[in-house]
Amino acid sequence: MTAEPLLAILVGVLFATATYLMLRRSLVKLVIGLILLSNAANLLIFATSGLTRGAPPLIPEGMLTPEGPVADPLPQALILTAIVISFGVLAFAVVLIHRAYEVVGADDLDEMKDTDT
Amino acid sequence: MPILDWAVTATFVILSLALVIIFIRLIKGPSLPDRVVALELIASLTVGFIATHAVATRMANFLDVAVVLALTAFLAAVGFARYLEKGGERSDD
Amino acid sequence: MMAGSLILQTGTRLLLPLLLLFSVFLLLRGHDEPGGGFIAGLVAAMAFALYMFAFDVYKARAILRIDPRNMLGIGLLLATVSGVPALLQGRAYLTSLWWDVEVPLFGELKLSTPLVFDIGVYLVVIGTVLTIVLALAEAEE
Amino acid sequence: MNLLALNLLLAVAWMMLTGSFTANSLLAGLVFSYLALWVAFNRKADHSSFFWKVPKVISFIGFFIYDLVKANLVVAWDVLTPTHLMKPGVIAFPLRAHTDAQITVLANLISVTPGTLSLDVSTDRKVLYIHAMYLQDEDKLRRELQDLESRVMELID
Amino acid sequence: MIELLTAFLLLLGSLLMLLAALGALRMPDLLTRMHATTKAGALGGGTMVVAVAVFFDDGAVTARALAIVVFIILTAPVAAHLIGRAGYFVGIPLWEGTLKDELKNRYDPETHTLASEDSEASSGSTEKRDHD
Amino acid sequence: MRIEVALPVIIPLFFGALALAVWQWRGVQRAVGVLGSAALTASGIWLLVAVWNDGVLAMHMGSWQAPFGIVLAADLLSATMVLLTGVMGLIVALYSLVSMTPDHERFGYHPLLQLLLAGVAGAFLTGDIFNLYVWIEVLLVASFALLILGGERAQMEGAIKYVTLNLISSLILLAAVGLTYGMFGTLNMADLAAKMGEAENTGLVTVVGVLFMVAFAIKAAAFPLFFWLPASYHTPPVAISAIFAALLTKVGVYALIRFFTLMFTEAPEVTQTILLWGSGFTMLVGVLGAAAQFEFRRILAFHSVSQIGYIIMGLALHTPLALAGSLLFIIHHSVVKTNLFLISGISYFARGTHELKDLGGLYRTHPGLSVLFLISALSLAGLPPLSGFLVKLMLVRAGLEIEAYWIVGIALLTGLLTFYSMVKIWAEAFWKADPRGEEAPANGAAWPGRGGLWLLYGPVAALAALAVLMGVAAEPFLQLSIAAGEQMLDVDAYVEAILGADAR
Amino acid sequence: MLFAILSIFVVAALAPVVHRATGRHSGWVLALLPAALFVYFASFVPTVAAGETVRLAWQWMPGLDVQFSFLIDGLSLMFALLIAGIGVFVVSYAGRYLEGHRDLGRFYVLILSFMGSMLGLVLADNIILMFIFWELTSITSYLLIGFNHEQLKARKAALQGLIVTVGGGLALLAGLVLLGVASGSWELSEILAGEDSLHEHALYLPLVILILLGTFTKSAQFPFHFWLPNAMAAPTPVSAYLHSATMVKAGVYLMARLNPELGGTELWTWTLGLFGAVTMFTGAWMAIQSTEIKKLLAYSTVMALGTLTMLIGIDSPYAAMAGATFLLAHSLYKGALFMLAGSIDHGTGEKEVPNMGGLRRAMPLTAAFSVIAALSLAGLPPLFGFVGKELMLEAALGAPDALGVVLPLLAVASAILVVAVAAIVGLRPFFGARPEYARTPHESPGAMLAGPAVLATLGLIFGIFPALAQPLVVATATSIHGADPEMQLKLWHGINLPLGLSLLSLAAGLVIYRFWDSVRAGIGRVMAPAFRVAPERGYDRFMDGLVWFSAFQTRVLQNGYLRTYVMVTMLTTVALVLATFATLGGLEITVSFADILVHEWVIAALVALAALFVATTNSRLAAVASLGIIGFGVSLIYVFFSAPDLGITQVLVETLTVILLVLVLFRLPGFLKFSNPLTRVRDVIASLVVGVTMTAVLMATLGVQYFPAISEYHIAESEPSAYGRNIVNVILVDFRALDTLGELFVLALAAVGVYAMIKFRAEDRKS
Ligand code: NA
Ligand code: NA
Repeated sequence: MTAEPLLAILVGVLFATATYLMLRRSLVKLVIGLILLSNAANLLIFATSGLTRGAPPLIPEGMLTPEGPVADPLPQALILTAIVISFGVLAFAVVLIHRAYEVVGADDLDEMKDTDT
Repeated sequence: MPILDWAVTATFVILSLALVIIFIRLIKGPSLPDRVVALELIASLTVGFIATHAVATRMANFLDVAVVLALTAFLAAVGFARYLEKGGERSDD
Repeated sequence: MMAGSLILQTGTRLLLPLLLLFSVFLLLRGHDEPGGGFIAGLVAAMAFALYMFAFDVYKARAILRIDPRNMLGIGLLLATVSGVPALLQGRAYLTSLWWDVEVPLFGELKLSTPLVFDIGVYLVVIGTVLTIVLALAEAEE
Repeated sequence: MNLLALNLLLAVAWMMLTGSFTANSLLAGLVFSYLALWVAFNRKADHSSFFWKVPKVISFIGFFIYDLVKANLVVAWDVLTPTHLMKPGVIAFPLRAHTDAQITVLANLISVTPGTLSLDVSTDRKVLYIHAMYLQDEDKLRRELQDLESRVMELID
Repeated sequence: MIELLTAFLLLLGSLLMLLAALGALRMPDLLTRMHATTKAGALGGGTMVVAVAVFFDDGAVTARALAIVVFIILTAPVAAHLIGRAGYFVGIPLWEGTLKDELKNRYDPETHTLASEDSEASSGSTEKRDHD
Repeated sequence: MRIEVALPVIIPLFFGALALAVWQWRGVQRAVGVLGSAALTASGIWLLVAVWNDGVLAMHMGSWQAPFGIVLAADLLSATMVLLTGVMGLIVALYSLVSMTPDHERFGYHPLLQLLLAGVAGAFLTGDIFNLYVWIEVLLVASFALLILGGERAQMEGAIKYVTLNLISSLILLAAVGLTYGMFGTLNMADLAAKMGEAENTGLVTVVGVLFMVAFAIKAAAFPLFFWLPASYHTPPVAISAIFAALLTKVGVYALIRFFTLMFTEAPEVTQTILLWGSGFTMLVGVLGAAAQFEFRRILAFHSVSQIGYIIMGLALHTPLALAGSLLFIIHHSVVKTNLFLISGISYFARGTHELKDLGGLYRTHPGLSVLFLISALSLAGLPPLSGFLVKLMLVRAGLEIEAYWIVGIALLTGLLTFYSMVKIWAEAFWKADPRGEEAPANGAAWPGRGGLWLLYGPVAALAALAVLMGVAAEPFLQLSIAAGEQMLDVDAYVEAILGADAR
Repeated sequence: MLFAILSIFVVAALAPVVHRATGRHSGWVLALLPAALFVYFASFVPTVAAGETVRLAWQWMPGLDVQFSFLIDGLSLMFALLIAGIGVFVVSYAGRYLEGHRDLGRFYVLILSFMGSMLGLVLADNIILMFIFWELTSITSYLLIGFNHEQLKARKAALQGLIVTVGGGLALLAGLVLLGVASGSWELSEILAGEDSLHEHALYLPLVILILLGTFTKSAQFPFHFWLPNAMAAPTPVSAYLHSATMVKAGVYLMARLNPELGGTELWTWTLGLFGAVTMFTGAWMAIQSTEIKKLLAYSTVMALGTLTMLIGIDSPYAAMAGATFLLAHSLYKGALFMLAGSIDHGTGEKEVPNMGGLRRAMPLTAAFSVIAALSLAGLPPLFGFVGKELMLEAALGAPDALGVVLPLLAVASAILVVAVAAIVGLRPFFGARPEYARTPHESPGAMLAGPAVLATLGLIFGIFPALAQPLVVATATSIHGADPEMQLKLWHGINLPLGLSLLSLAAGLVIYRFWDSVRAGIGRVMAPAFRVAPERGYDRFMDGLVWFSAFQTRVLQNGYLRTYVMVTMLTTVALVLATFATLGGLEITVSFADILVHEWVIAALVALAALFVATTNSRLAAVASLGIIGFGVSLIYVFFSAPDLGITQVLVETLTVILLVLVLFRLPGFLKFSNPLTRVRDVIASLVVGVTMTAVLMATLGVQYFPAISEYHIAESEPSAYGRNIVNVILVDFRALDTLGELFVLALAAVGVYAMIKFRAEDRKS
């Protein structure tokens, strides 16, 4: 075990701050909360599958396998995919709050409850 | 190599210290451009961290991250500058 | 229309080809070293975004020549279709096929469906980022 | 110098990036940088071509690094000492340089020379506005800047 | 020997960074802070990357290190110019010790054109404007 | 290698990509919309037949042996869901030809629909938990884009809630995937199913299962995580609401079924208890929510929540009959709820409103529509011999067979309240005299011409016929669903089919 | 048989066409169908009378044990004949009564569908099949009651009927499924023939209660009786049909049908006996208070339904005979009376009995048939109603235990009231002074009189010659009782207690009739709260409460505040996680902070601080800039732990996100302080709980790895099989290319969505 417990705490902090931000009334805070949340999820995956220092999953030129043990490449691939997906979704969300602000005229989620009830 | 390892550790500490200091500037602001300046320096510090880490681990591959960082951190500054020019909220506090 | 920055514009004229080149570099070596279609695509897209910041949306569109939305679709088609040759050979979708091709300029090249796939990724990423950024910038003006 | 030279330059950059200094790598670099230039230079996008001299660029990089070191020592002193020695101010520096490239390179160089920072170029390109940290002797500063400008104009025509 | 040089360059670079950070914290206004970060930051980063190049002593690594240096040199002044211009444009106050400001009132608030001399058209750029 | 397993994913992806590549050509887009879904339907039929004949089928993507690559796998559950996806897509694509404005089409309606279908089909077919996340994101972002298409204020407001809550769900899902990989070192569902029993810390494993449950329950709009649905479903153009109602929550439910029949089965006393309580509250809260509404589509939206409760109930009861009931309920609900949304669209064309108080007289002016509505509405309410009765009977019987009395009671009470809501729409929109007066024109300005009417009524009639067919000619559906239910509980066979088959 | 029932639905579907083709004769033409069916069913009489039953079955849904199986015995045949027979007259009557009505075609569809459903119900052997038809009668009757749907009253009455009967129906479904589960068979014939009694079965109590809920609601037993009189909003032929002969008797039918299996227990006897008797008395009591002729008849129907229920509950040979007889008699006279009431309405435009009088000259035939039918209702000899009443009183007297006292008392009381009712509907309109009517009174056409004529006359014929009805009645009673009651139908039973009670009721009834107006105004209202107001108010309260509660709960849950939704979502997640740990254990955390380097601490701390700053700053742009720091910090973490690709990607994406935010934000205003300190404290606590939980879960999984990771394969095969040295990239474009493919589409979709969001409305504004 290297720094996984540290990351575990960091993940908790990110989850907490993200939650707090999403409980605000501001659209901007909402979207920032979502961004933090996605970072938290990625770090969680990173931490849970184990951390390795200084051994990226790369194979030196001319070799068939890495020289020694390397960091688990699979979570990295998953996180990469997740980062990209989150980017797409968050880009959408960012523009959405922009447009919502335009049509509603306020950066206030409490002005946006007409579609319920 | 003890000297190098010592230097690497010291470098990490110095960089960390620098990071903490510039973070204070980022929080204090007071204006957005001040924060952008801080962010720029943090990008540079990140390059420094990566370089140090590459030496510490003897893995040169990490330098690639620094290449990208050097190029793109600039973009954020351009974005902020444009934001300010277009008349966004500026005093911000 | 606001006056742009001469310094930025001139800098951008140099940075744009540099960044594009860098992005191709990242794309092609991504299979062996850090990089790949996504990273490369982001760098390329940022290059054009920088151009847009330095000049304006219309010049950025002009220099792109192809509408980023089309680029999106083409990239998607490329990535989707890259898995089809294997199907035609009776193998599973997205099974990679490799050809060693001797090209006069480049020497021995490893051509493969994963490369085609990664080029698809590259185009999609450029298309996505630019579609969003250009549209946002246009809405601003 | 023309685009072909730029093409060559970029091909070298490619080789540096790939870390492979072979003929094949050079050819590949040429092809890709050609494509990159094709994308970057487009009549519709209203470009003027610009010229560049490779050796001078290289010597300039050395000059730049030298200035950078010098600049840092001065600033370091001011940062580390409790009181500020500086007498900052913004001055308008009339330009003799007239091409985009000249002005830009000059502005950037000014930004890395000690105590000065380019803020902006007037829209008519006649004046460069500079923030200077030490305006104790403004005339000396202006002379140094003019000297720098001459070197840039000599380098880039 | 190489290790020693590497260690020296790393420490130097990081100290420059620290200097830049201190400068950014201690300097009194935006522009003076930028003097610190632009120069010390860029030089520090460059130095540390050079340290890496020295340490690995490998063509590919050196090429990459040089690429980083080149990118820093290309982008740092441009970024500084943009931030300075923007900060100036939106009226960030200068330090009270500032001697003169020849840029004042030269920006046109609507078109963002910058005049080369004082004119009647350009005024009030440093005042806050309401954009909504 | 069975190509039919992958085709339902490849086809809509290809058509969607194609349509995006030539987005300027509206004609191509329209053709893609119909041809793509028709091809998907055809491939769905092919797949279902193949699975019926040959059992669980798999395609190892990239020819990488499971569990190292991604497997697309089809059992009867998956195959049925895929076919449902195709049929619903086709129906809505046809309906859209008339109901969508050229502007919607220019801004990507057809490729968005295709890619929504692709995401849904992918989610149904994948045998890999991370890949499931990816497909869910595909369908989700497609639904985001569809939801805001048109840019009305209500759409934006609804979309913010929809996007936020679904994003939270996705991130919880992602976290759960990561934790699962951390513990088991694998992402393959069959592999997980085989390994799950060997974990010593059942509590920890179940906690991860519960995270999955929450993530999927949000997607499924189960209590108390359904908020996004009533906030948004009624805001976009009706064809979009219709396809949402048909497919979106189904993916969440499908995933719940998949995960809690195949993988997280070690602590049923926890998972099934949560599901059972959740299903009861979901049924009641949803149906009561509907009772409070006086807008055509909002009633339908709330009912979607309630109906999800029934489906989860089947999962919680966990017998072959109950699972079969869940599966048929999914089909039934897709058919009927989609149809009700489509009908609300026609009534909107006729009257220009969705508010019950402003509607009226449709029985007089649109008797055909009225009959189609009655069939769908009463089927939703569970009136025999329509599809809704069949599935209700299955669940009630399954519940009573294992003495789960109170949940059956809630299910029946919910049925009554569903009757109430459906009859409310009927009485207000159809029976009541037109509040605009006798002389008011029967149809609004947007009413399409004769040719267009076929495209509006054809799909609606087809779905109504399906609702009747499912009830009247129920035996094939029953056999299919019961076989699927038994297959779901036969974990070993599934594992064998996926891990046993060899690839590269 | 299947064909017979299906044919009705087919004809029903074609009815509008037939109606258009045959014009004003459509009633007669369509009545041919029930007539043919009547003949068809009549052909079974000899077989059934001989004590045999007929069972026919076709496969339907073997998977759920549902099949098209039909059982013809005395009970089902009796009902089938009544349904088809009365159906003939109802259809033909309707053809004239609704002549020229624009919805007559639709009416035929509904009434014929209803007829088919009702026939299916009584003939079905499979209990699920029976339930299917049961529900169909509910919905068709809903549509019939609401036939005049543009009137609010009709819609309300229809809804009331539907809610009550469907609600009961759902209970019935549960009861029937329990019956199937308990008995192991889904065929009535098998359940009835089964050796084992269900009395001792654990499910006996719930299934009886559930089934009775279904039958009581359907058959308008107290306290569910209120819907039936309201259902008189339907056109008269419907009332005549649904509420005399058929639908309301479905519940009675089912109780009768299941009596041999479920009856004979105290539960059964007491429940049916008491509820039946109370309903009987309630119906009669309410009838006497009504003034609208259809209401009077409707309440008297309630009374009859109560009577039948009571008789089934008593479960003696007498009771079975009484039930069968009363069933037949009631159908005949009540069908006739409803149609005659319709005639009066048709001929005069008057519905209120107090406003009627002296019609015997203007409407002689109507008057004649009314009197005959009313005499049967009153239970006077020599009408068939008398036969039924005698048996009924006899059976009540024979009830076991205390019921033997209570039931006769209520029966006599009801009989008294019914005599009055009979006089009110049969005499009052035709005799005495003739007031002014809305229309000039005129006799009804033949089609409207044929039905009453036949039905009333049959009541007379069966009364004089009970032997004619004997075979069918006995067969029916056999089915009800489960054994042959071995009894003869007789008009004259000799002088006995029932006769005495009959005479008493006649006399007392006539007295009440004489003082009807004051009775109505006076003591009539005394018990109204209990009988009419309370149950109906209960229904209203229930419906109002439903609407109120649903609105309330929806306001609370779906309140429109996204932050509530987020809070509920997050806390639900946490609660379920913690509950799972609490139930199963497994929260074992063993972590060590020893092997963490200084700069790792610093970076992590800075990211955390930046996050906290983001959460608390009032400057949006400062928040965005801090996001940049978080991005760089996270990227460094990836780099520190051997993920260069992630580092690069994170940097790029973070930069791009910042750029997007900056592009988008400048139009938005700065943060406002919305929430009060208390809210913030609450939110901080909630957020902490979420964060701590996630940390705990993550820490618990650290170091837990049950199996080697599959990525060992990827590491080993990346270069040899996939020809790539960057394993992460090889995973992305080869091992797991499908993920990446999906990811690409996510990106593209986001772009399309953003493009549409920005441009779509923009274009709108242009045009
Ligand atoms: Na300088
Ligand atoms: Na682990």
